[in-house]
Amino acid sequence: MSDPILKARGLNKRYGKVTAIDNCDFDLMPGEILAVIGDNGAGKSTLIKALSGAVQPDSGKIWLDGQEVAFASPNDARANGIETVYQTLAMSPALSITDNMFMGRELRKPGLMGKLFRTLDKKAMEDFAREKLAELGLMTIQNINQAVETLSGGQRQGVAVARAAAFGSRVIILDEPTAALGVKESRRVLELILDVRSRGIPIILISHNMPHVFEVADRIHIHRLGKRAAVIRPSDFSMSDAVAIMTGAMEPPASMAA
Amino acid sequence: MSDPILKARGLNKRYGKVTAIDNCDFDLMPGEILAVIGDNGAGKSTLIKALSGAVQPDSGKIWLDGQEVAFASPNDARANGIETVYQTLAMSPALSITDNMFMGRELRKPGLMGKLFRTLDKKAMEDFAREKLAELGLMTIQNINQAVETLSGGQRQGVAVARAAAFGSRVIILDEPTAALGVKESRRVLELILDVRSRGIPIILISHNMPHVFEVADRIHIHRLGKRAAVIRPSDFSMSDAVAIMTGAMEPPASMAA
Amino acid sequence: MSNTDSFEEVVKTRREEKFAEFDTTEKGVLQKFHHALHTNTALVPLIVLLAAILVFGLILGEKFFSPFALTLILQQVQIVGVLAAAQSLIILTAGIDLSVGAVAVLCSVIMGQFTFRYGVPPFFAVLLGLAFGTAIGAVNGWLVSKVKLPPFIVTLGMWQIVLAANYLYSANETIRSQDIEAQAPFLQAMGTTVKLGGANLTFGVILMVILVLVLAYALRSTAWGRHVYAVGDDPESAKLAGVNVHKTLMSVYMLVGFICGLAAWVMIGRFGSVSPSATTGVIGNIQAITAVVIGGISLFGGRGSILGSFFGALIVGVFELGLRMAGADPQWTFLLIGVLIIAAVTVDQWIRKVTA
Amino acid sequence: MSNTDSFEEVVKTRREEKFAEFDTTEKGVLQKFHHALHTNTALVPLIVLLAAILVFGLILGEKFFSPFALTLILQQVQIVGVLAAAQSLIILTAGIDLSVGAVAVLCSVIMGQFTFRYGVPPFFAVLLGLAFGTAIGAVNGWLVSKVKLPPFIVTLGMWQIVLAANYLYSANETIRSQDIEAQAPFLQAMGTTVKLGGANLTFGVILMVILVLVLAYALRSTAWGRHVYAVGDDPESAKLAGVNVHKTLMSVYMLVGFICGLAAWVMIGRFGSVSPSATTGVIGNIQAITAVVIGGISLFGGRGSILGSFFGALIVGVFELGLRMAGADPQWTFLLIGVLIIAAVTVDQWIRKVTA
Amino acid sequence: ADVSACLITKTDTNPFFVKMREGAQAKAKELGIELNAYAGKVDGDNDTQVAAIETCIANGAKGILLTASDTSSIVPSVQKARDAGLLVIALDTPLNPIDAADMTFATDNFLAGELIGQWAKGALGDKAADAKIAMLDLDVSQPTVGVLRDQGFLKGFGIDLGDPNKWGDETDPRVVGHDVTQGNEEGGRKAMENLLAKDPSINVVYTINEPAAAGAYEALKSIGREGDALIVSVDGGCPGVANVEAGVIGATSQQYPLLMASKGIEAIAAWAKDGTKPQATDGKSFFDTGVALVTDKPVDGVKSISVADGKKLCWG
Ligand SMILES: Nc1ncnc2c1ncn2[C@@H]1O[C@H](COP(=O)(O)OP(=O)(O)OP(=O)(O)O)[C@@H](O)[C@H]1O
Ligand SMILES: Nc1ncnc2c1ncn2[C@@H]1O[C@H](COP(=O)(O)OP(=O)(O)OP(=O)(O)O)[C@@H](O)[C@H]1O
Ligand SMILES: O[C@@H]1[C@H](O)[C@H](O)CO[C@H]1O
Ligand SMILES: [Mg+2]
Ligand SMILES: [Mg+2]
Repeated sequence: MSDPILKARGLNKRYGKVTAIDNCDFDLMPGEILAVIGDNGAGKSTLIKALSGAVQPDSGKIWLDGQEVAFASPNDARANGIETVYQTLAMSPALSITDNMFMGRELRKPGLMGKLFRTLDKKAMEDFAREKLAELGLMTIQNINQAVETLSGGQRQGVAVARAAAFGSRVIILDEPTAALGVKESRRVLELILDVRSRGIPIILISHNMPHVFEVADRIHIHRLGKRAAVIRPSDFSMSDAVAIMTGAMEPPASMAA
Repeated sequence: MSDPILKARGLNKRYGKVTAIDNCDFDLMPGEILAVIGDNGAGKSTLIKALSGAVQPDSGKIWLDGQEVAFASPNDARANGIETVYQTLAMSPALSITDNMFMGRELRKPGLMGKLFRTLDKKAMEDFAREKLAELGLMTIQNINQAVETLSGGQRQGVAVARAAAFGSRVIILDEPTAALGVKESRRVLELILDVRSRGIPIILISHNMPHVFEVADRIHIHRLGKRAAVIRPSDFSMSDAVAIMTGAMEPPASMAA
Repeated sequence: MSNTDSFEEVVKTRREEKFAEFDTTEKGVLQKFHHALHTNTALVPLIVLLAAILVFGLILGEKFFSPFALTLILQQVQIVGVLAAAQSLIILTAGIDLSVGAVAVLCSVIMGQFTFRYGVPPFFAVLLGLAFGTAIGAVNGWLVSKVKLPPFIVTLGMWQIVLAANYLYSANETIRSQDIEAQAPFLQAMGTTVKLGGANLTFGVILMVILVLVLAYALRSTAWGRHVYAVGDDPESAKLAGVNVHKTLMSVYMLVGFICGLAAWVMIGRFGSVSPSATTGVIGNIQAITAVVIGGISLFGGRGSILGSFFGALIVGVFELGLRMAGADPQWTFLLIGVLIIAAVTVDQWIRKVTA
Repeated sequence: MSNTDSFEEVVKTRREEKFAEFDTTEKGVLQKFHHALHTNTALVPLIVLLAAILVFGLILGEKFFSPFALTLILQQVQIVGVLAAAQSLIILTAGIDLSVGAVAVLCSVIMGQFTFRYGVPPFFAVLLGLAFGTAIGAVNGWLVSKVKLPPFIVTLGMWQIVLAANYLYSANETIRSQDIEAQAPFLQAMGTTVKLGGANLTFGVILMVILVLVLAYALRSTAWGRHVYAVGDDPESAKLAGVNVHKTLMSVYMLVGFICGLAAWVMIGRFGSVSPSATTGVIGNIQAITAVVIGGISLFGGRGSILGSFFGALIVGVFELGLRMAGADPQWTFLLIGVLIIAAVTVDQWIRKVTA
Repeated sequence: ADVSACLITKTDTNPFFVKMREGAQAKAKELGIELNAYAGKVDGDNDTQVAAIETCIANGAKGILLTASDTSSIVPSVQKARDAGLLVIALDTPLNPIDAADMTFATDNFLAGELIGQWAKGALGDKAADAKIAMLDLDVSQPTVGVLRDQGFLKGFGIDLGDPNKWGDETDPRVVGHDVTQGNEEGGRKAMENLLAKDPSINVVYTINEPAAAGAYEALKSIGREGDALIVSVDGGCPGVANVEAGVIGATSQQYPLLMASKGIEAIAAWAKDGTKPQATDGKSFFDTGVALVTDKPVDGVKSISVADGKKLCWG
């Protein structure tokens, strides 16, 4: 077994009286799809925020490809090839779909205009955005220049997922990417995830949808009360077992306890 | 068959270039659970916003219990017993869970303090909130006075659902109430929905989760491209058929076309 | 196994569950202090205030650390303190009121002119002044809530209108303190001094303190208060959640107008005279906003406590008197107050950070 | 049938799909107009501006409707126009800058005093003034972005500091126009008049127009501009989405300081002299904010267009000149401007509503 | 009326300027001249005064009466007006240089200060040597009128001025301190309190104008010291003179804004009629409309008029 591409040990994060992650460990292997499941409020989002630089843990260590890292901001993590879809989506509500998709990596016009006047290539960005949305089956978007705040819940989520998939290079983290999506759009996202893995990029997928998790995941990290309760392979356990461990109805199997 | 408790004919809503609902009809029968399904951006949320006074349709008519109504605000609808969980949840981020649950119908202390000084009964409200959250299985909430903005995505949604269920009297509208919820918490919401129906209160349930929809709905309103494409009974059709109609892969059966 | 088993069965039976709890490692005084800072946003400006008093006390000795000087600060901030209380309410709704100072001055002119020009008994003249303030507040509130104009614009316009009306109506004439004392002492009631040892308290100061306490109570412990916060936090959500946003905004703006009327009465008490050219008309708004922001209320609405504004007003008052007593000349005082405003909020920010 | 069938199979095969389209019933000019109003937020203040010019033109006749009077308006708003351009940038980031006017005045004093007190060649004195403005902007930006202080407080403090420093440094001395003309005419360069028929344009006016156009371009068509909007819209999201919020804020505040330096140069051109007591130091901030808000930029950041601010400044300029020419007395002018500010934004709101 | 004129004052919140405008309007009506009045937004507002001059030129006025906020910065605009054929008369405040205007009808503000300084010194007698003086000025921006009166007072009291173009650089220990009042009661009270907190033994109070004096008096009264301190002021408005009578103010230097205004209007009428320009007072570079010290406690060697006379001449 190779070394984890992303690894964490003993992460803690407390907010005043509230403990969000409690001495938590984490491992993501190269090229795998790792699902993270757990009750609401178990600390999944906080965990991946700590991994992607959006939150600074109170204590604990993180390694990327064997190198210890401490991301001060999501930009730091992104510079290291980690792309994240946050549960809150991180969109600028008043800006357009295209603006949001290219935020921080806008395309400039070729030639003088782009070099000298730094003019944006709106056309190229719009075409690209359209194409990515079509890939996800978001065919109800009538106006690509619509402000994101006017999109439906699912459309908005689709835009965020399209952004991460288009730009991630080393690790892609998806926090409940299909929560607001319809049947067809969810399916497209699953296909996208498999496609990304086939390009060799590992993925962290947080989801409450057990059938989806068991369909695509290579391994499942079960989170409970702020820490990793177990890591299982979907081939070894049933969904019922996973849910039982996650909700505390069943003790994690000794060998699998993290 | 009795008359619809909530009925709409020819609703339209356009935002600039974008058509959100397109000459849409709607019927909710007394005491039923009506599921509304449709692609992302099909116009489901806009439809229920029009029904609950949050959006004023450009044209079309709405009847509540046979009486034509035109709600100018959600407060109007609420005064008529229509309680809604919006997809955006409608919470005040900086306020506490309790504050949010009782927003607009706060409890006052008994006796002089309450009457004369209008003092809030914080204790009573907190206890009530705790109880409702426990009913939904949201046991990860450590601090009932936490600001809603610090809750996890699922915790937040749980609070919104608890609020509607606790206060709805005539019609309860739930826009994707389980989207962010975990397996256990979703199950509790479904139980809650069945419980509400058993109290004789009809429910509109928007959801992308087909198994859930087919489990609890009496009838299913299939929404497509801004209008009602068909209304089916889950006993007459398979999930595959419903999804096919919803995505346009299958023409709605002539008799069922709305 | 990518097929669905009946995993939902697992959660169909309810298990006995407790709400989650964790061991926390650090405990005791420090943690309690942290927690207090978090739940009570006014505590930080209070600490800054006490620190400022201490520092000036150390530098200036008992000249500053005397009941006389300390109550003098209360007297000097009483007008700004009352206006800051009003301003806090508006800012909590994510608004801003540039007209507070001008409305206060015009109300004081109305109280004075109604007594002296039209012979209205002073008691009723004061009531009329309060009513007038409330009416202006209602106009502001209506334009903000119904016509949906930005509060900044509404109150900027109103500021100019009220200030100009004030000069036009009064013909820029001052009513002399001596005349008021002789003919309508009730107008000066708020200036009545209560001596307690070396301390000088005026009715105006007492009114300010009571007003702040009452508003703090109303904001914290009544439904109205919760609605004010909700409207400022996210008006769209508040509306969807069933708050009558219009009613809440109207009540706030009208109450603010009324409080401006109170400020007018306090002003007459403090100056003795009724003067249309009082500086409050021109800079009272900025002074009040400054106090509010130093006190930790967010200009984006929905966050902060009115007690904080009160401490904010006092912080500025302490700096001003302290610097003057230390002998800084007016231009240097002006400059140093600028520095200290920034410093006070930096300290505030720093305390919040280390205790986060 | 409450069991799961393999419903997901239905969507596993991709069908040919088009993006949704609907027939729209109303079409043609009106609809295009509506659409233009929605996509171009500066259009509404432009309409208000044209309407205002028309109304005053009808009342005052060709006295007002002349190239001379209309270009006079441009000259009278040039300082506020430049400051409003700066202010727009800050407000787009959800900030506010109370120091713009004071910084401009101090920069003009620096340009003047460096030339006359230290004998620096005028060209370099202007450069030093611009650099100084940029430096003050950097301090503001750093306090806002790194120390995370509210922009209102930072720039309120800076306003007082800069204004006091300005009086102290200049010893309240004006450098007379005659002396500048004789010894350092370059300082007055922005006052150079270009006559075109009856129209009088100054370099300062031309600078203002170019500045606005360049900024409008940068905000709309460069990545930097998109980042400015994103930071103002929701800084947390912008950060998560990968915008370097600190860099963006620093660039905005420094650019604003630089533009204040330009305003300083324009001021010397307009008044001829260098005067530390120029009113711009005291009310330039409110004037600029007024223009911005009338122009439709949201004080909550992220929404609006800088062209709107320019039209906002012109709207106030038209009202002021128009009312003055019509002979309204000062307090009435002041009052009417208050009314008209509210009215202008009401019309704006109304146009948006009927075309929503 | 085919002749129109402009009156541009520093502000119109100060009763002094309101009365000046009323005087000018009355005279203009009498002579059949149309008068437009303009004013700065705050004391020191040059910007608005420049815009006002531009408006007068655009409107084709025959002449301008101007109380300049910024005596040198306004000069290029005045020159533009004169080039366009308008008669420009400085009222109340001379321009810098004084001949930038066609004529000046003014009080000598330095003299006004000097008179109350001399009076205060005389009234204190021997005690003047260890007086404790509070200086209540106008604004931190030090507008010229404030500096002139302040420095005039100090000179009259016999204190070394340092740079006469600014206040605050004096080293004489008798000066307890300066503070600013914005020229109203509110500022007067606070400034007085501040200086009293610094040194409670203050016994001479210079004030920029009578409203500031009234505010200072309230501060003294609140600690029971109103009887021990001498307050002097400038303006001679009717409320101010009444305060001299009531003992609130010891003495005040009276100015005559109505006279300035009516003289100014007459000059513009003459200019419009046949192009004659007004003449300066003999031996001065301006037309002195005079200043008189009003007090009922005259002091040897300082010329003064009684309160009764002051009341007859007062404005507002
Ligand atoms: N900023 C914050 N302040 C206080 N508490 C917080 C904050 N952020 C998260 N929490 C708390 O930390 C815990 C973990 O939250 P987190 O968002 O990580 O849960 P989650 O597992 O992602 O849940 P979900 O499935 O509902 O998204 C919750 O109890 C939450 O209330
Ligand atoms: N305020 C608005 N301005 C412009 N377009 C809007 C606005 N609100 C909704 N829309 C558009 O109307 C359409 C319907 O949106 P709606 O939110 O009703 O969809 P939905 O069926 O609820 O989708 P989802 O399942 O994703 O929640 C979408 O194309 C959306 O972009
Ligand atoms: O110059 C004027 C007058 O002399 C008057 O005293 C009012 O205040 C000053 O600004
Ligand atoms: Mg989460
Ligand atoms: Mg929806």
